[in-house]
Amino acid sequence: MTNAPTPSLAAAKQEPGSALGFYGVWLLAAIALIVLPLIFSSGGSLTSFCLIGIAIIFALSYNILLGQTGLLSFGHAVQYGLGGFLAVHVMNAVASHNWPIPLPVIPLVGGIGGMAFALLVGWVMTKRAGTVFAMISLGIGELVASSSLILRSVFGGESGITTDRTSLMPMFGWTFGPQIQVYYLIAFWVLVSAIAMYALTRTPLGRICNAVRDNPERVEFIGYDPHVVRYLAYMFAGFFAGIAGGLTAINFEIANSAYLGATQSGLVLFSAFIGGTAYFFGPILGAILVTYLQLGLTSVTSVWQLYFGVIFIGIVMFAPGGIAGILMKHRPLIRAGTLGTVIPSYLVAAIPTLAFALGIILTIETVARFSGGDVINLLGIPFVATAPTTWAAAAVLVVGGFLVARITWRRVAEAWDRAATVARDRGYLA
Amino acid sequence: MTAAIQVNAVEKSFGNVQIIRDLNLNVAKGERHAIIGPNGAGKSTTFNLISGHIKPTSGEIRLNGEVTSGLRPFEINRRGLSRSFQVTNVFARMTVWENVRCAVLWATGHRYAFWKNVDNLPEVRQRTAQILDDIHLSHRRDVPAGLLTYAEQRELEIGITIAGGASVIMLDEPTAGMSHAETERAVALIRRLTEGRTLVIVEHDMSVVFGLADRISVLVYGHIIASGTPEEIRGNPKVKEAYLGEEVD
Amino acid sequence: MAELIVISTLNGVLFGMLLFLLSSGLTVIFSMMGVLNFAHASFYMLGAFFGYQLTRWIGFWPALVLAPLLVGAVGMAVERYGLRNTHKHGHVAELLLTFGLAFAIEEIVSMIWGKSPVDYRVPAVLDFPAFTIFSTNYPAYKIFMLVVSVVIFIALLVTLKRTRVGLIVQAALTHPSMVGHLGHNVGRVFMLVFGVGSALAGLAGVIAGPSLVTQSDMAALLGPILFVVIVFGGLGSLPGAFIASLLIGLIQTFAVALNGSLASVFGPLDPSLGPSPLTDIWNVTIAQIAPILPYLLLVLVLIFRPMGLLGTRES
Amino acid sequence: MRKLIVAATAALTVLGGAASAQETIKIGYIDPLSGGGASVGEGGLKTFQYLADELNAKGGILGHKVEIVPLDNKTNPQESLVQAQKAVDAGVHYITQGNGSSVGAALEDFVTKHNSRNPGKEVLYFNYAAVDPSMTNEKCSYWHFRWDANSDIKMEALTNYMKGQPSIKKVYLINMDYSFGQSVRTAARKMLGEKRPDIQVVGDELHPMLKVTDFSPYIAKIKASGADTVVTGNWGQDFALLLKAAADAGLKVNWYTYYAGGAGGPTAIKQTGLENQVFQISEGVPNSGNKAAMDFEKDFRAKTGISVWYPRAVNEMRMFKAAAEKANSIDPVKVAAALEGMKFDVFDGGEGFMRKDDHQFFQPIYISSFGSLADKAKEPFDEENTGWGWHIVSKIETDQTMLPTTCNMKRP
Repeated sequence: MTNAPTPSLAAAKQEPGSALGFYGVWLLAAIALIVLPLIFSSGGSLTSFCLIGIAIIFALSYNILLGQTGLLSFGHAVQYGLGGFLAVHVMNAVASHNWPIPLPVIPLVGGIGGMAFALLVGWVMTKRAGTVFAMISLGIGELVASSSLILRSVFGGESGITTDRTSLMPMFGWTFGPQIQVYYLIAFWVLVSAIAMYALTRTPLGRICNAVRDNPERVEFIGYDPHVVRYLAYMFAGFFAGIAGGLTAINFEIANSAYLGATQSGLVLFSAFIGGTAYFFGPILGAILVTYLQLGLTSVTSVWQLYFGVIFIGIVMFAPGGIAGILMKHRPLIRAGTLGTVIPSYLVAAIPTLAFALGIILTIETVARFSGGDVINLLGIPFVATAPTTWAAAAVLVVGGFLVARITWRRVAEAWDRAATVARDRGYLA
Repeated sequence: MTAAIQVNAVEKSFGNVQIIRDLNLNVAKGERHAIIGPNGAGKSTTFNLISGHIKPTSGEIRLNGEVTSGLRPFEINRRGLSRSFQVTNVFARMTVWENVRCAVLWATGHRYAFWKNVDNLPEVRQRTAQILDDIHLSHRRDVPAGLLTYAEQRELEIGITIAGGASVIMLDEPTAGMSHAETERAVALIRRLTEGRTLVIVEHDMSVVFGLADRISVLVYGHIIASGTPEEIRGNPKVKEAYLGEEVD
Repeated sequence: MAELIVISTLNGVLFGMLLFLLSSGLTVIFSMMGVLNFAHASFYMLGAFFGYQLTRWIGFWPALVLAPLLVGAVGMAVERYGLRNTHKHGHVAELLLTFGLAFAIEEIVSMIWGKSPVDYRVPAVLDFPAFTIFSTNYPAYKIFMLVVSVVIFIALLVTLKRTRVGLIVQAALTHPSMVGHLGHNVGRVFMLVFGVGSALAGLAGVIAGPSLVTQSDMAALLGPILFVVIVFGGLGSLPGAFIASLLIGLIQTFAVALNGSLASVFGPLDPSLGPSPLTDIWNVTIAQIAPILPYLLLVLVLIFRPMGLLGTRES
Repeated sequence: MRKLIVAATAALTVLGGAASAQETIKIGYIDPLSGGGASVGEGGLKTFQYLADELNAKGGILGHKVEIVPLDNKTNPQESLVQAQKAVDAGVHYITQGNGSSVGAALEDFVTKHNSRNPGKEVLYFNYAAVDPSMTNEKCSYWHFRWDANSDIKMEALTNYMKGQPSIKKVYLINMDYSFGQSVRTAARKMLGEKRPDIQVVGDELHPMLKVTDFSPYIAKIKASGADTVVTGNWGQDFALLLKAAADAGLKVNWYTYYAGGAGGPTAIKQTGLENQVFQISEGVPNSGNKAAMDFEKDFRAKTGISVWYPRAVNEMRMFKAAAEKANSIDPVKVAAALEGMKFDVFDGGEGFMRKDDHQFFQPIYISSFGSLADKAKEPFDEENTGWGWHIVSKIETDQTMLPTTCNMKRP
């Protein structure tokens, strides 16, 4: 009993493949970022990629709070916006003094701006977690956003402050006028920030953040002050949010008070949560999806925000782990090789679910366009909002889809249980 | 030699209700000290006072001679005291391995470091692995703590408590709710892991108490009515009258 | 000046009472269920729009009764089919559910009633000046609003003191852990409390709609102020919510009535200094910063007295 | 349906890549189509689509069809830039926008930078309603043309009218606390001081924008000040609620406004019964007496269900056509050159011109008041079914609206 055998020491060693896998993933990401604009070379896709890249950094920075440390913030845009403002001011100063500072350094300035604000207010804000933190973050958010309209000399009122990214000294012959150069600048920072934020989760601080999230009380009894942990996490989140803000400033060459507002704070919460806060890559998926929806949905429907709300509610109620949570649920099944037994039931369930979703869409669009008289074009079929046939179709799809979907999802659950049992037997599930 | 724990004339009230009255307790270094008493006597409150979870209304608490009353729990922990909880209190979403590792980090001097890769700290790794071995949870290292069985969670609780290498260990009913066999295993574990350290334990199971403790203090209505070796306590008429007579046959 | 003070006090108390109609429900819901309901102001908005629609169909007085009931029903449905299912995922998930709901309700309302203010008028019976003070008219409808708020306030007090549910609610306010001991009725009590809280918000909407503006952004405008009120007063404290409501109502109204700025007190800054944050702060009037005062208060209170004015617990 | 197809094709082209040959002239309409400003943005969109149809019915511009591409900016400058970029990526060379000076400033900056970085792919920004004076002064751009009179010009015209009204003795200024409101108050103080030094400014209020739900405290202050006239740039709900509170408190003053005619405004005036006490300054009035304009108004109302709120948009589109024909090209660079200094007969009659120095359009400006319409034959148009309508009180000729500019135009 006294001398335990040593197999656990062997188990404590790093799995040999993991380091390779680790670098491999980032290498692949780097290659993808380089190649992406060569495949989708139109100006439109380039614009989208830039926005998505910034959104990824922003959402990941938010997840340092929500996912890693368990802090629900309703004012994360404050750091993002202040980072953007600082970046713009520094860019203007650099340009007017002809300082030898190239543009790619500027996001770092944004990061410092975001971090500086976090440093200033963070100690008081992070005294408490939970609802109190959420409320303070909301209050600080509103306070800063409103104050920005009063402090015109710094924030430039509603029009904001403009800058010219090409007025800084060129680097390697790049002036950063063309969007493609900005894209590579953003891509570089996305990669660096993502690696840095991932690395942060693998540090002692990162691990203790998780502990604070799970059980702040117990953390106090293993030597840590949860307040300090939250404060540090808040500063790091502020830093990376500031980088995102700085990149936005470079991309749009403007910073205005809308950067700081509740809409931005809400969007980043949506992104992180829809993507899934429990996994590092969750917010990345969320940022891509939300930005894409934001760009795409707005040209298709005027009530795009309602779809956001509905998707968000759906995720909260039925998949609180977000997209990443859904995906990762399947990992043990894949490893155990039992995923195949679930897929047929998925396919069966997909049909009524899709019908249900289409019914919801049709209902929403019918109401939205009832007075306008626009025709709804759903899967190429035109529906007239004022026609009873449309209402009937919507009702049939919603009610029928719901009833059938309920049955089919029960079958999915059964199939899932069988597959999970097998997976458990094979040792892939706890 | 200074005592490991010294509690001098501590009082604690919640509103108008006084829970702890004139509490005096001395635990010598290296001693295994059990606190017993009927339900509601204030045993957990005493633990909470000593570990800094709550602050005394008046009086003074010393750890290894240094005044600790008024300090925050993490400050007391850093001075060498670690405690467990009666209700399992682990990091539910983190794996067993991570639970123990988190408890090792401060003591190994890594603190709030954000420039070190936690997987590349050999000392932390070895110590964590050693503790997992000690608490027989090596085979469960990658399981989230929330999914462990009850007995396993109790063992993990002890593992987290001792992981930091504190010189004073306080265990709050470590065997509560365990089967007989599990209890035996846990007692052996505690005995081995607290070798050379000071142990303060609250326990209801008298066989555990009398088998493990060097000294015993009896707490009744927030006041220690007797303190001594197991034999002394057995023979103490006050204890018999107040408590033992009903509880231990 | 005297006229300004009287009018502002009346307006401030009125706004404060409206805030209390909303914050009382929010406080009770939070105390019992641990959920900070982000959609509470949305129920207020629903009340205003239901009131508007029903007034057009069946007249103001039936709408005054019916619309809050409808809103209460919506609230109960939200509790039964939404929150109850989300409970197992924790309070953050519940909070986020109401957050998403607030978002969706705003969109649905603007989809149905449009984004411009709707023409929700004061009923003709009450459309006259109640009294004239120093040649300024005070509308009768505002007096009516004040009366309704006070009546509801008293009814609420009586309900809390005299009825069984009231006693349960009171117990829950002081000892949140007690709620767990309600037994098998807990679900029904929650649903009821949520329904009543929503209905109160709805009632506030019905009576405030004609006087203030009935528009799809009214929830978003009021929502954050509500949180300020209940956090400021102390989470879980009804008297605290009452005092905070009145205080914030009065502060908001009086800040508008005051003209002071640092420049008016200490004289203008030397113009040679040029624009800087200092000149911005120097020249801003109290009226201009009126809308941010509540948030300033919130932040200060949370720093110096995290439990709020009369609160007993921190979160 | 049209809108949907247009939107869908816009979305497709954004994803699909460069636009095809310039068969149609696409005009990117960047204004709020969702969120708080949507009702205003939808009105503008209807106007431009109507005008595009009108042009297309007459053979388009130099044979090219005109197409309006609606782009939703949610009144957010940053989102506007995304949409502008999207439009440019889809091959749009003309963008038009009006709501929000902050958006306008951002777009002006955007076109300037874009055009200097992408020679040969120039984009012109036609501004139909953003009235911040700085856009044609210190921030002016060669690629920006403004058809609306900026707020200083309007104030110049308004004070030129007010100086002839001896009954005005005490003026109260109340404005929304943002750049437009601030330029209104600054200009009002300055110009009133110069033209009528005897007028006392008894109050100068800035209130939070679109956040006040009850204006009665402000009304109490106005009342206490003893003002006989209120000058306000308020619009939307901030105007309607202001009037509502004034009527509740029994405040009897004259109102000089910029945007009383905006959505909800006429209803509010009618409700409060302030007949002929609310004045508006604008570059056009439905009951202008100009036959062509009134025929247009009639047809426009029949087809869109709204009144012509943007005569300047009519000027913009028609002048665009004239400039393209003058240049005999739809190349933005050539159109811009043709527009500079161009004279044009405006919608309600009279001559206006696009000043070369700052690309600000100057035109006759009208002061009108809102009240019941005595002669339905001469003044057939009411507003928002109130039975009341605007009638002209005074016409300020183009030369009475001229203000110097500080613009230092950088020409390519």
